[in-house]
Amino acid sequence: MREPHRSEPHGARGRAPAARGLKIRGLQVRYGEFVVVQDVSLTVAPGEIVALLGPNGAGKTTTLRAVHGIIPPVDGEITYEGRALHGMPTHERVALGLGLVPEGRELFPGMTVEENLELGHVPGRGPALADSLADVYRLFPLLRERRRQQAGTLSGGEQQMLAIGRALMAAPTLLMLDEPSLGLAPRIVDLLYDTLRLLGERGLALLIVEQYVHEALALAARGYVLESGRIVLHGPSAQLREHPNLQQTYLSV
Amino acid sequence: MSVRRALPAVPLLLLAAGPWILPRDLVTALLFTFLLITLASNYDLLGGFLGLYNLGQASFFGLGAYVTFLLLLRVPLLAALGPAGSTVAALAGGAAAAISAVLLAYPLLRLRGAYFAVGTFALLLLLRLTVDNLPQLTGGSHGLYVSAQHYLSLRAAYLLTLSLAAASLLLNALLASSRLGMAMTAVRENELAAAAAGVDRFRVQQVAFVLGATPTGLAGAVFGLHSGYIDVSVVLGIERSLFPVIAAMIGGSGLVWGPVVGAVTLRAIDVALKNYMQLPVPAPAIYGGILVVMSLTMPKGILAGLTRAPQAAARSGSPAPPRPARPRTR
Amino acid sequence: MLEVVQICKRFGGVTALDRVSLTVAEGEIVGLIGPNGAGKTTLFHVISGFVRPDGGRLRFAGREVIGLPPHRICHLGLARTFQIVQPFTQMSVVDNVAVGCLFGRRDGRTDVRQARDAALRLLDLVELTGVSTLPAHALNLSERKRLEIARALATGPRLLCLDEAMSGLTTAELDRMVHTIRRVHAELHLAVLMVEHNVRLVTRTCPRLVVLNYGQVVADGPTETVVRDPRVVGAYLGTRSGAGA
Amino acid sequence: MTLPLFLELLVGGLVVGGLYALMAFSFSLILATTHVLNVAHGVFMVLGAAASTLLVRHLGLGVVPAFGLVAAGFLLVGMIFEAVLLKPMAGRASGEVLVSSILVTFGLALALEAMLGFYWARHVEPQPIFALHPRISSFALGDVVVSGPRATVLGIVAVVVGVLHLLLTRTRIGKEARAVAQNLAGALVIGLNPRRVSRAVLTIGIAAAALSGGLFVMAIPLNPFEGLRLTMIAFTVSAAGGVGNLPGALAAGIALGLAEVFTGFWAGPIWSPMMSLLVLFAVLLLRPAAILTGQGR
Repeated sequence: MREPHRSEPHGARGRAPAARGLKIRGLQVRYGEFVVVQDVSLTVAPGEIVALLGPNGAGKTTTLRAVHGIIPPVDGEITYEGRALHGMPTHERVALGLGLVPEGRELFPGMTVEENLELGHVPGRGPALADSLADVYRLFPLLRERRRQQAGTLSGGEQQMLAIGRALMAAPTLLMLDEPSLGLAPRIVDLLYDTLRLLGERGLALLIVEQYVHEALALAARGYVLESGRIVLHGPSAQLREHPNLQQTYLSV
Repeated sequence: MSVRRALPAVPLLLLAAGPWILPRDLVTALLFTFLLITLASNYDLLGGFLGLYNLGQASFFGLGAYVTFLLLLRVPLLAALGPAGSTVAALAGGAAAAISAVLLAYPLLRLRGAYFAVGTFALLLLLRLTVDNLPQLTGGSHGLYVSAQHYLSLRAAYLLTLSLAAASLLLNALLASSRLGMAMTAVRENELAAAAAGVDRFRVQQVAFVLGATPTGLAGAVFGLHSGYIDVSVVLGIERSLFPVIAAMIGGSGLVWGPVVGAVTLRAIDVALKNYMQLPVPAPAIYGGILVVMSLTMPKGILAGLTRAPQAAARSGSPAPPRPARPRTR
Repeated sequence: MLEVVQICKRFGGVTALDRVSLTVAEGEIVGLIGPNGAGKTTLFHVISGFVRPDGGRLRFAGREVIGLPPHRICHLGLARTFQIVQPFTQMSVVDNVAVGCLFGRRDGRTDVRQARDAALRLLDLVELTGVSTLPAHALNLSERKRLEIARALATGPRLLCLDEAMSGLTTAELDRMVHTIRRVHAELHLAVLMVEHNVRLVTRTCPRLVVLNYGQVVADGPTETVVRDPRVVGAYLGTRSGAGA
Repeated sequence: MTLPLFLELLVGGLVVGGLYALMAFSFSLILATTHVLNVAHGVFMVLGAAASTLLVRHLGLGVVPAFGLVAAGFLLVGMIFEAVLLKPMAGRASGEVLVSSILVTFGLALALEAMLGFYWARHVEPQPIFALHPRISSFALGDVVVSGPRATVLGIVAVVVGVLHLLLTRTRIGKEARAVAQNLAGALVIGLNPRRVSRAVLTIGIAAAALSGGLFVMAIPLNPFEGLRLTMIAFTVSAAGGVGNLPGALAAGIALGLAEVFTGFWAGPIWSPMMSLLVLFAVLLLRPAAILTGQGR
């Protein structure tokens, strides 16, 4: 294993990356004239769990949104399973196997839990609707109990489970999660990460954006640290965790 | 005052000589153009500075006209005073428009954007129905007449409408660099930041609403006294509300000379349609069509006031104003 | 001067603020920190009158301010900036600030020219003199953040609330911003309450810190003590690590 | 007031209210999913009434095939409407779409209204009034005589509302429409195609407006210039009932219908339309939040 190191500009890492999985090279995203993501290159191999860390405003959410096709990048290349995603609308990316559990969950609050899940299903993709539903209910038995309840009346943790369940309904091969632990009590966060671990064991690739470093690095095999729109640090989780620069990025005590 | 700032006074003086040197038809045409300029710039005072689209501008026009007529018809003293009585009645018409704007601000300014447009349009419909439904008072569909002694001559009406148009344009021009104008622009650009900087949104919009209603009310009074007859379709017509919108759009919303350009263009189209062209479609269809095409192809004019800080809003991926209804804190 | 007492705010099923209490004294400079979603910005919205709390009391300059509209709270001498900068994009930089001079006080200026002069002096203070005639949309992020501060100062505040005035800035810009905040605090003799997620910067600027997590105050005290508090470290690095970090 | 009279007014109010609810719901579903405030909605209703009148009274078709033709024809109109007028607005922020859609559809409303009145007077009959006179005999319920056409309209409205309800709650596209109305960002994230949804909603919504116009003139005649008033009623009902909320629209529509009918009885028919505008103002004042965000949120 390599030492975690300060990242060089993209293209400098001679090794040819695998064609499969997610590949981002030299991503740049702006809102108006604000450059939010300066230069991000990262990969997620099939079945791999990767953490994307960094303080507030570093560009983590924006990176996920660009991968999912919600905002167009100004520069850079994103490919998934060998296909270039440039200009592809979100619904086609979902059909390709990308799933996003967004910040704020973005549920349909006036619809029932089951309806929320049903909408996540993409007709013609993955297992049949009933099988997908049964699978999500197995994963989150609580959602089965609440399936006739309106999503807006769920607690924060239940809403997060529903958001994940809804994304799983589309049978993704890579699930991106944007701060899944945000606003949840520690006990619920533990529960949530247990489920994510289970999903990883099933072979689902995960790209987790987190502000809480330790949970994410305990789960992920590798991690990237973003600061001001650039990747400043990356490497295997165990080494990232001990890296002095990591704490400095957050606390600098 | 610098020479540059006095320059617009030159064409104004030339125009004022119009009734004595121009043919009667042209004088009449100009009079109607001045009326439209007044309404269009009054409309644009809210539309341009505040991004509030008043689809019921005709309400104030009709109100001014009806109040003037009712006073002359119901108050014998005013009727007996002759021209002086007409003047008092017309001023009262303008005052009625102003006062109703003060009061209507309370309900209407609770509405934002599109809902303000709906509310003002509903107000116009309400006023039309009220006038229709009270024939004993308003003459209903038969309309109201004043006696010949109160008629405004073409010259007088021309000069008065010219003054109203000039005053309305001047008002908008002066506002641009005034304290109130700055508050209005700030509220339009960013209500949240304006409040944080101490601007009282409601008060600012209310003052603007009154400033935009008063000349329109006076214009209604002058128009009524010049023609001697008013009814719902003439002074409270939907086209009466629509024309200022189209004129301001053609000219470019928020520009001081925009209403002039728009009003002249629109009047020219109107004259051409009515006098020189035999089209197989009715005139309102043409105006409706113009509105459709304009708003589809040149939305810049309409939307200048509404595109507030899109980059700033998009930056965090969450809406710019804190919306208490949704839990999204950081 | 500012007294926040047991303020609660719920959004739907989520408790954003849970009995939050804190005070800011005249001339003090206090940092308010906490991880994403801790309730910092919500607390700012409550203090400045943009969001009405569900419970608790809020006193500023000796009077109860809950229920007052934001512009009235501003008139009382409490100014704020926004995390997502909110300039009047089509107005010039100097006019952005002049709006504050004209309307920020009950007895504010009435003359536009005088207001612009006053605005220029404030732009000087935040080092924005060179761009005063540009429209606000032409500024870069760092300049916009300064503009926010200048506009807030224009209202003549006794308490300045800064909502992440430093987020998104480059390292060099950060140093200048810290310098500016110190200068403003020193020259105008006002109290400052600053929300910041970057702890490093806050520790350099504020002698006292208040830490929010899950909508609750988990620490309040001198900076050196607070940053060594295990609960604070836990709040930042994760729930399981706790004191081990 | 005698009981039979009261019941007769009640039925009248239910008929009017049910029709209002039907047209208002299509209006508010369009508003909720696409952010298009369709000022021409009432005009499409009047056009539907005119088309039904033309087919039945002047071309001799039966009411049922006529309604079928109207529905099919206006599905096409809705598609053209979406493609020509609203496609250019795709990609604009929802606030911009709302405001520019008002101006576009306002212009369209005036143009359509003027042309309808003009051509009808020229080519069909000099005094344009749209009305169907289906020969359905009335029947007695105890002391109350129920008008056959009214009962039929009420029955059809109930069926259409039921179908709409099933469409929204049981079909994929219906659920997608509700999802887009409740949370556009969420709909995008999970890979719904909002263009597909808005096309479906606009097409069906305009056909529903036209159809409710045909139903309307089975009970109450209309003239060509009532379109904007009907739009205002659609707006009132959807604002009072909650944008995109079918049960709410039904309740609000019936309440407004009853209010109008009873106002007409006590104060004279000319005051009925005013009643609905006053209710609109009351709604705007009391429930601005419901209009802006919809009730489903």
